[in-house]
Amino acid sequence: MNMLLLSLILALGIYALLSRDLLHSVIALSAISMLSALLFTILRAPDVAITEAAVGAGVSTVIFVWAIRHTQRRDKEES
Amino acid sequence: MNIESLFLAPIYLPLLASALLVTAKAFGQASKVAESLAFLIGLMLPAVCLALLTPAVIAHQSVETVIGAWETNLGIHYHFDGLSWLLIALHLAVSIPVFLYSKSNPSNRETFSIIFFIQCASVAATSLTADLFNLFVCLEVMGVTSYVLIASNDEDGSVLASFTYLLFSATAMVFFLIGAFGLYRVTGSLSYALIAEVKNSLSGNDLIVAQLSLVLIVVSTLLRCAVVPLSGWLVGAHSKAPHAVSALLSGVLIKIPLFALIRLLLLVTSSERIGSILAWAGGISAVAGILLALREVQAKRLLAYSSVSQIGYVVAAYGLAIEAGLESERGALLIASSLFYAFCHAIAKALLFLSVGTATDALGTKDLRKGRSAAAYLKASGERVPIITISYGIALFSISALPPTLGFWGKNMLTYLAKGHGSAYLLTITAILTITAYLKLSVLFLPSKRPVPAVKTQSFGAIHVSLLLLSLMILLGGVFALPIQHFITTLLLPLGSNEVYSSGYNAYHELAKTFVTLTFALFLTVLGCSTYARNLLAKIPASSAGFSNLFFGYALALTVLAFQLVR
Amino acid sequence: MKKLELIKIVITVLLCALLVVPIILSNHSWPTQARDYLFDNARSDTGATNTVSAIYLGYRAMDTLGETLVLLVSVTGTMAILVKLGKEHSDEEATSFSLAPEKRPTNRLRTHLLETVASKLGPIVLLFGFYVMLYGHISPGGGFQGGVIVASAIVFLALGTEVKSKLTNTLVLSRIEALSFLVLILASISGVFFESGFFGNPIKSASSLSANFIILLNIIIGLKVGTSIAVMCIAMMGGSHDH
Amino acid sequence: MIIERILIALLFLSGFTAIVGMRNIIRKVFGLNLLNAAVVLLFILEGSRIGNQAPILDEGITTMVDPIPQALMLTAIVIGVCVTALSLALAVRLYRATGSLDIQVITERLQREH
Repeated sequence: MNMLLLSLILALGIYALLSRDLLHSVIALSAISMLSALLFTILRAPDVAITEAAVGAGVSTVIFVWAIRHTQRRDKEES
Repeated sequence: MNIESLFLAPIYLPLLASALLVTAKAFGQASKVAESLAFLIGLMLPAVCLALLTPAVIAHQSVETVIGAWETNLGIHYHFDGLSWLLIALHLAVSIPVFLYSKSNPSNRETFSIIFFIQCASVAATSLTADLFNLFVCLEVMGVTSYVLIASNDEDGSVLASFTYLLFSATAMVFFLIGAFGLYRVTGSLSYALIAEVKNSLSGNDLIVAQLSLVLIVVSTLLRCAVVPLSGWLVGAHSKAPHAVSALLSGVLIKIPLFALIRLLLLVTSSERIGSILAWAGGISAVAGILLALREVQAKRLLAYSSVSQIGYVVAAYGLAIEAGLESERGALLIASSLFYAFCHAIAKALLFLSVGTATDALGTKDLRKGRSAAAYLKASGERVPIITISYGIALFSISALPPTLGFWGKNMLTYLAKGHGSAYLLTITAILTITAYLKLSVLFLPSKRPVPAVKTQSFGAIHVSLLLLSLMILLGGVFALPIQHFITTLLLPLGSNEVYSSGYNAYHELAKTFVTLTFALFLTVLGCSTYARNLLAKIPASSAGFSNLFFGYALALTVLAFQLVR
Repeated sequence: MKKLELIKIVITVLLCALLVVPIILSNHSWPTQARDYLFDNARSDTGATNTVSAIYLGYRAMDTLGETLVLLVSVTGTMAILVKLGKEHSDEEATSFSLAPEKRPTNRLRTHLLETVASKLGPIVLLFGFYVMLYGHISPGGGFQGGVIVASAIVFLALGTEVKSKLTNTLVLSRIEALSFLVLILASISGVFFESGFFGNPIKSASSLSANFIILLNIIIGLKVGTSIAVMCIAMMGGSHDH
Repeated sequence: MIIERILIALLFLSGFTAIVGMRNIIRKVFGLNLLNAAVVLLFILEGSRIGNQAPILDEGITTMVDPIPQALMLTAIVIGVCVTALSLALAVRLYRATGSLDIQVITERLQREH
């Protein structure tokens, strides 16, 4: 179970870095936080799980979305 | 009031001051009264506490305490001794004049003061802590305050510099955490004493893991000190920040982490292997920094490069001291002279940043090719007595190691003690080049026949007070250099042994050497005006602070240290 | 030039991997001394049954103070940048989550559904946040986590209400923030005047085994964190320049 | 067990590669986020190996996991988010100044101004 979650986290992480659409990356990061929170619950760390869910999936997503809305959502082709 | 409450005062009093300012700001009452009250609580009271503690440190009292009075090793250990006393004193000596100076700049006043006081608290906490994770937290507080202060200039360049510094050091702090993980895993503890106790008895794979973790921690902390392969972030950050912030960052904040690290390095065996590497890194920083400063044409960038060069002196002596071992006479004297030089440079560099910053503001340009006769411009903007020019002169003497200033003693003593190691030659070359570089900077104050335009006048009261304070410290320090040196050596002795050493070195006996250095420097300056030399200087590649270069330097530093330790 | 850059990056990553991976892969068994000590003593030392809280606000409360400071400084810095950005671009187009009332009707994405749900959900989330805050010493949770939940409740209320209520007024929020920061510092200093010293429990007594100091710290930190994150989020959603 | 550690190491390295190699500054911040996540996962995962009960001293607790890494990671998570917030604010400010998120373009444009 741990291994499955960790592989999912790794896959989402790489997707977040490589996706062309930055908003997709933010959603992927948010999903990573949720999955980590799940993993922390399994690993008997409820305090960290609450923090990760509230801070990682909540606050940091808000900030990321704010930043992307004020810049550009897609990577321009490098010329 | 017991001694614990007294030496923790430099942490909680500035915090109280900043809390008062936050409250005053939120209720719209931010006034001069709140500001002065904060100044009293946050800077003057800690100075009083420090003065009260002087008898204790002279008596070699060294107190280990657990924050919150827990009767267990789980709590956070704080360690008070001569070293922490000196570091807090160093910070106060620079931050009081800097705070006075910053009163002349009314923009963003409230935010600046709040963050300034939090930074004061973090500096004190860093110099007292003896706990690995708490060191991480303190360094983060120090870092975050620096990023915000650098960006507070609100110029595009300073925002980029702040961003670069932030990303670089935040990444390094994650490596620090990995190091803390490794050490906690193999030793089961976070306080320095217990880590060292277990680590010194390790062997095999565990030892390798512990050494690698130690390397990660040491390099991530040294990043804040800008030793050569890790120095790329400094120039942008320190040259683009507001003048007061530059003075504080360049003067004090790059030295505190270096000396805070010594608590850990002293306890673990095999750290003397790091010493030699550090000494070489210091020597190379000194030469590389000053060479880059020579080709620079922006006033504040030149000063920032010179900071890299000067921190090289401190690191070289520090490395040699660790190599020799602090219980030996040579080691004890070297570490004292390293800290003494840190004092010299902190005060002189703060004075330089403040005076040159004010002068370039009056001139309206930072370019050394355009700016001339700064004194006349300053006079035009309302300065009656030319204190800024005079204090620039004093700072120039100190940083070029000319008598009778503090820097004269500091630099000569340091090079005298460093003799016998290869990096001493590098330091001697740097001494000559430093004078040349600062003569180049001095063209700002050369008189010229250009007419001076009328500028809007400003008040120089606060600026003058702060510059006079710093100049006074340099001059008095020059007069009482030997007692001060002896005082620092005595204070630092509990780190190693309990015997009292005295170097017996008198810099005035070697005045001839200073004279030769000065002659060489003047000769080089004359030579530097020729076109051939200019072309040669232009060939020195500009160091670019791109991320790949920064991290390449970081990886390089990690590898070299790891190779030394794991070998 | 580009090739050189690439080689540099590859070397950097490889060298760092070489140093970090052995630490991550190390097979040394995890130390148990700390856990065993806490198992026996955490309750009698601090009065908290949640050992994580006992460490976070008891044994290592100094770290928590540092963390609060980092939060304070970074929110201050972010707000300073936000205010300047807002000044430069005050005529920005209406955005779908904009909180400024005059911009709201222009946006079709914003429906009554959102406002109704958010305004009804807000108080419940607020209650939950305070629960997490107050019960941090015996169950998972604590000041910081509760604070973040309170912040999201305040944002819900701000999204939901047509008229500005006192709770979502950034001025009031920042006053609460400032006061709770002041109280936090005063609480940490108060030990100096008793025997326990800086950050010691000033109300410690031999007879009662209560977690009163931890509860107090939880409440203050929760209020501080909740209000400052709420202020930042409200500012980011475009409601900052109307007070 | 070893596979879990390898996965975390890979997560760490991919985050680090992004910080060093990617040119988009927001992606660099993504990388920093991944780096933090990897460290938090590592601490909690390894700290949970010595027990199988949550570290709350209720009745009937016998072998709990190590609470120290959990408390440390609470601090680390919060500090990570604070640094992320600040860096994103700076990134937005840089974008406003130069109209680009590419670090090289930003550097060039700002240098040209001087």
